[in-house]
Amino acid sequence: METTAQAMTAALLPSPNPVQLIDPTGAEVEQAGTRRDYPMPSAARLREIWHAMVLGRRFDAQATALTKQGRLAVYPSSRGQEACQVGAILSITADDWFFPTYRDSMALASRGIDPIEVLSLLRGDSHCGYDPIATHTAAQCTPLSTQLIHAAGAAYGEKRRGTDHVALAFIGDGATSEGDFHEALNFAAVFEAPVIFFVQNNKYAISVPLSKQTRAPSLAYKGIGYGVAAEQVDGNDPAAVLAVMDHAVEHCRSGKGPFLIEAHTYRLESHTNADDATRYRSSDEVTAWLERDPIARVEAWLRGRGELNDDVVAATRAAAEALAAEVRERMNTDVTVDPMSLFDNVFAQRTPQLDEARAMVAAELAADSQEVSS
Amino acid sequence: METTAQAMTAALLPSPNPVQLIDPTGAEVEQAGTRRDYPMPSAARLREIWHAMVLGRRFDAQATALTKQGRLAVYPSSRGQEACQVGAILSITADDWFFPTYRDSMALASRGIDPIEVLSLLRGDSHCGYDPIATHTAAQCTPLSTQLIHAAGAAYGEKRRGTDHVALAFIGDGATSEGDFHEALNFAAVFEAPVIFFVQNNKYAISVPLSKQTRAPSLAYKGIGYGVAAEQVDGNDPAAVLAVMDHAVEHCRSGKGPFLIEAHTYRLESHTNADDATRYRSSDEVTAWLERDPIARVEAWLRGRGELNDDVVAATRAAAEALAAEVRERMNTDVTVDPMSLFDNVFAQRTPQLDEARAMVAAELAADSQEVSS
Amino acid sequence: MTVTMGGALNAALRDALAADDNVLVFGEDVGTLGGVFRITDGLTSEFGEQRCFDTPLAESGIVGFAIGLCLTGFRPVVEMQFDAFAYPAFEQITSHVAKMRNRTSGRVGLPLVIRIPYAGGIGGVEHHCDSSEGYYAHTPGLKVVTPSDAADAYSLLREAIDDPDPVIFLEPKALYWSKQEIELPCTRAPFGTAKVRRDGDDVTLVTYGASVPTALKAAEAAADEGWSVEVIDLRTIVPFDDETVVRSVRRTGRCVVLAEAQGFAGVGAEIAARVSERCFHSLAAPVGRVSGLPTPYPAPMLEKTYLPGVERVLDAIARLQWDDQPDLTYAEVGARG
Amino acid sequence: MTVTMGGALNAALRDALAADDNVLVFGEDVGTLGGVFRITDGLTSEFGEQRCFDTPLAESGIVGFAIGLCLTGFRPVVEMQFDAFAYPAFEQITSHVAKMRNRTSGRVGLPLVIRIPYAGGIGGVEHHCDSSEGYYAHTPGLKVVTPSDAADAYSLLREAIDDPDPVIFLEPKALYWSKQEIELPCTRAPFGTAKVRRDGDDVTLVTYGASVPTALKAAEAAADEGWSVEVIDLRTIVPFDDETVVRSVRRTGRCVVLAEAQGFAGVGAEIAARVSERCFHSLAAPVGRVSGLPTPYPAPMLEKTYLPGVERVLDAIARLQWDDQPDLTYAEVGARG
Ligand SMILES: Cc1ncc(C[n+]2csc(CCOP(=O)(O)OP(=O)(O)O)c2C)c(N)n1
Ligand SMILES: Cc1ncc(C[n+]2csc(CCOP(=O)(O)OP(=O)(O)O)c2C)c(N)n1
Ligand SMILES: [Mg+2]
Ligand SMILES: [Mg+2]
Repeated sequence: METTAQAMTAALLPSPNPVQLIDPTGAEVEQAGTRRDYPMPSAARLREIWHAMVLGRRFDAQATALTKQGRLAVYPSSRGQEACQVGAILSITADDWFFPTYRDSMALASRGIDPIEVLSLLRGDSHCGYDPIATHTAAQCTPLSTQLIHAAGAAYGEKRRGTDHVALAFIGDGATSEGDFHEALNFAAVFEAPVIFFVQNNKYAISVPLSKQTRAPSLAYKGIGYGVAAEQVDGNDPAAVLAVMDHAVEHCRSGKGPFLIEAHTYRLESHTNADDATRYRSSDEVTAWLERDPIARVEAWLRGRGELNDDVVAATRAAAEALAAEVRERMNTDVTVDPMSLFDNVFAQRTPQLDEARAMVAAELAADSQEVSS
Repeated sequence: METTAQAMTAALLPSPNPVQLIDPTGAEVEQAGTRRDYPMPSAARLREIWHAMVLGRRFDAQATALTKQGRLAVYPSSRGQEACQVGAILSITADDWFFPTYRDSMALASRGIDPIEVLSLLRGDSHCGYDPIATHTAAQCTPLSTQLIHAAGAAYGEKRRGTDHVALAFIGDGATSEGDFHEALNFAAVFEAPVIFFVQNNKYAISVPLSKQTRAPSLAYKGIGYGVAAEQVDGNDPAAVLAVMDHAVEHCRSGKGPFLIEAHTYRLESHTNADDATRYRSSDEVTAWLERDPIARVEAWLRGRGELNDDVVAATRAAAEALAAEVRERMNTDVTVDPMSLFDNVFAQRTPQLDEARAMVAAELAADSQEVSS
Repeated sequence: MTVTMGGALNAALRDALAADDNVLVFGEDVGTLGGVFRITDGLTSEFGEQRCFDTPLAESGIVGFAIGLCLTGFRPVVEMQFDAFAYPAFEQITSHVAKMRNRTSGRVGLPLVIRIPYAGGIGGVEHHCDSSEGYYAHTPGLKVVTPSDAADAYSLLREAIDDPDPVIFLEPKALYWSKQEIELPCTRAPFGTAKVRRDGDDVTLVTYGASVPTALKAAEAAADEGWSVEVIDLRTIVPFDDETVVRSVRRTGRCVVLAEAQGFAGVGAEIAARVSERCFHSLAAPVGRVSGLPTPYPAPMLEKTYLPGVERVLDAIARLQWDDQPDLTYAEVGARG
Repeated sequence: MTVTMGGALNAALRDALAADDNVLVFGEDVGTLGGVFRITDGLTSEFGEQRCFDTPLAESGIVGFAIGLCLTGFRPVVEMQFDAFAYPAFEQITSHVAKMRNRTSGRVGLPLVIRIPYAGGIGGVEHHCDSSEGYYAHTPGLKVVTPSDAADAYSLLREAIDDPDPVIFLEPKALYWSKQEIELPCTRAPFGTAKVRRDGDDVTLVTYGASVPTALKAAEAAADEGWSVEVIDLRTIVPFDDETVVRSVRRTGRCVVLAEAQGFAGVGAEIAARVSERCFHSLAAPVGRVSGLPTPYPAPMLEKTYLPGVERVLDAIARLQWDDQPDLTYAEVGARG
């Protein structure tokens, strides 16, 4: 029993330091003290993630701009978290499930979902613009950490269907304090559901810093309490995110149950445009994190190895601008929503009570338009 | 950072095996591999716990008998869990807080609360028969694991008041799966509240065995995820329970924050009298646990050292019988509850709506008594 | 044959499991034990651990897990062990179960059933006797159903499992052992059809679930006093069968609403408000409401006083201005008593 | 001076913290940030981290922690960040907060306040706009309060903090920025006293919280059409001021209830049922109900259609049979439309 517990401890605990493969200067890091073997992703893959991060960041900046112009009701930016937003997504397939939060618009765009459909929630024309079943992507979730249990259920469902599809669920550092985090990890473990819980520890829950959220050595230490293997990773190192995600995906696909990843990163913007981060943190802190930029470091690594040249960089920048222009243009057309659609999707079929309410609204609208026309 | 995480890991993880000081035969156990130093309690203390366990078990048996006679609506027995029920209580003072569950009637009686007041909930005359404020003992809690958060709050309250009182909260193995367990441990850790979370892992949640509840190496491994020091203990070894509790109490009193204890024990009876444990477990399993009896082993240890003789044993048996007789007698008088008390304690003062309902019931009762008298 | 409500529910689950491989039954103690009320008795041995299984002890987890399973085409039927123990799942139920179809513009439906033993009358300790239908009925996007006999228990549960939308299925625990002579499977009635349990001409007594037997007893007793009482059992609270209720009250001209839950802002209030609204010109007297008291559910020894019983219903009927004299209960503008 | 509702709430917290060392304010982001609506702005810097502090992000934890603190004599005032984010605390609220005094036979009172920004009208994304008062009002043991202007916000919050029992304090978020000329501290009104916000003779419009400004606008517009509308603002839903409401309706003979929450089995239903019950013989027409639609709260672009606005209130007033002709809205026994 002693050996069992000790073997389990060794297998489940995260590395004492976040896994890092490329440091902020672009230099390769000597692996030491990590609990598992994390090979450096191929140069092709790093080019791919670099490209996607450049586009992702541009998309995010465009969304922020649209918010300032009043085109979006609200926007929670993930600037600075590109390695997580993009890296985690590039590590799964279209058949796998993704369970995003409100913060993860960049991840959704990276997953190939139409950016306008992604922004529907934040523009305010619908609660979710894309088709969750067709895209294997749940609606962005606001009630914190509730989506983790859905992910456990969907992952278990895939297992029951005999597929090797996994589920990837994003969650913030603050949301790990919710009871649903606990229940999700436990259900996933007990049912050996192939789900990866990916914590974007961006150090703040709105204004509340991590130090007020937990006293754990790190959030990844929560895994062992469920018998769930866990790892912590430098969430601003795209190579490390890919490597740890690859390991987690393989772990899940091969039937070893769920995996918990804590990615250390930083939210460079305010919580949303409605927030004012200067009320609770210093600009020095932000500046320090700017120096740990995920795009710059992988760019440096690629350039250092001759894997990236100015032409490619220029082409990617152009692609990013084209994407931004497309988003801008398509978001600049006014959208109208049929008020009668209010009654369509409460149930598969309207109840008499819905019919009644619908008739009332229809009559109001008819009266309004009569007034206008008369 | 590496050393910090490793030092924390060492400080927080439980021993790989449950701490045991006296084995089922009554022999002293060589300490090896425990994470902390747990000295053997004094013979006087072991005599005290032995005495209290004999009384506790008799009380429990009497309550079970009263249930069969229809005097109690329901009774969840803790037979077999005496070392936990009694040992944990003997390790705290009357000034400390205790947060029991429905299973912990024996612990309440051991705490010195009038046994009739303890049984009020299960007899059905009130939701709680004793005064929680006067006794520093919360009402027995049924919504699983909700009481842990109250314990964290009360412990933090004591800390804010500048006392060194701690809170002891009991919980079952099954209830550790609830989200409130998670939130309670986290709040306690973040606010460094002096609270001991004491899990009586009696291997079943009604019919559900521990293996369907968790995949953790042991429940005590949940502590590290909150930065909470944890230990696992042989919950049928009264000496070990006292020793680990002493450590935990000292930890809390000295301002080191909360402590988590998992006590491995076994529920010998069905979940309650309404349950039928033969539906989900074998009698062999039960028999094996009968051999790990907490009373017998400490009795053997004491006798082996000449710390207990037949006279003391006889006197204790007599005291236990006297207690049982008293409980029997006092529970055998019919109790009446004033129906008008229904309206007294909804709020400190009745609202007009309560007055209205009260008037209705008063009128009904008046009409009834008129009918009877006429 | 003689069937208890519990037996009928068990049969409904069995037939649903047999009819569709996508149906899964899970929750606390529903596997080997067959549930604390034995409603899932024998299902694990008949269909295997894959189809009917125990979960960890966490209600939010159970409901959330069911949501996830729906995404992969399953039709989960989950059990909450008692009314008050569904509250930990309240966020999952209100913010996800009720809203999923709506928030995904109709793309994700949740064909799941949440079974909840509810209401009192069995001498249970605190937290085991709540009437929680009001919380769910007030939440748009949930269907809320409660049977009052074995036949309806079978019929409504099968309907619930086949429904494309989430159903809160409330089982009156005091009626689990009530018996009925029926053949199973019995004919099914669609959601939204109330049932006239007893015909009457003088007053309509609208009720549901746990309170139906009390209503029938009260109607019987009222007959002795010369009042012919029509008893309507809603069966589904959402959707609501306005037609049956309104037709009856317009004919009888008097109405009493009976529900065990505390009255304030509950389903009883809704029924009273609806009837008052829709039958105003037919009403000879205000709609009477008979409800649980505005207090937490009491300890077992006070249960009898707490529960709205036959006497309280008869009192309410008696106050319906049969002599054309206004009832003076609320004559004062403020509270009486 | 000009005071916003948010400012008045902030002042009430400040004055309560100054008045009693046992008062503690905590929740998510209430410390350094001063809350996402800035209601706790400046409290931490004025009273220190010990008196106003951030907690981990867990609502059940926040409420449960407050319960524990009550046991040691504190008077916690906790903030839930938005209506739907109080649902994780539902079990703590219903099974403990509401029941603690009762289940301890009066020995443990919980003088705690749960502040919840509620209702819509601010273009919020889903889960930020729920009207959740019905859940709490239906739960015996909770007082449920909602202000509609700055003066009441101050008064009611001070009352709530001083109350020996738990209070669900619902803050209409659309009114946080509404302004009023008042001097603080203002005179306090005890719980259970509704306020007549506008006198009128023809019809009584009963409302509360978020809907009060709509009611007043509708009354103004109705005056143009020749209807004199009395507007009653309940202020406290529990306890309920029957006296003020009943007195008014008995005089006007007509009544409309306005509440933003979906209507079914909500507080609006309760008011309609109570008024129908207590004013039956004074009513010239059925009590009209104007509520949110029976759908989940919609995306911002549909908010305007969803919310009961002035037009919908005027329509309800217009249907009150002024010409002695019965309203035909519900003439069919079944659903219209
Ligand atoms: C259950 C619940 N409680 C509160 C909120 C309000 N809220 C929205 S985001 C947020 C902070 C979340 O922080 P974190 O989990 O770290 O994610 P991040 O925003 O940093 O990505 C809060 C408190 C919510 N959405 N859901
Ligand atoms: C929130 C909640 N869910 C379900 C229940 C029903 N229930 C009562 S006891 C119990 C099993 C508890 O098992 P465990 O925590 O191991 O404690 P034990 O009874 O073994 O002492 C269950 C499921 C409850 N009381 N509360
Ligand atoms: Mg964060
Ligand atoms: Mg147990």
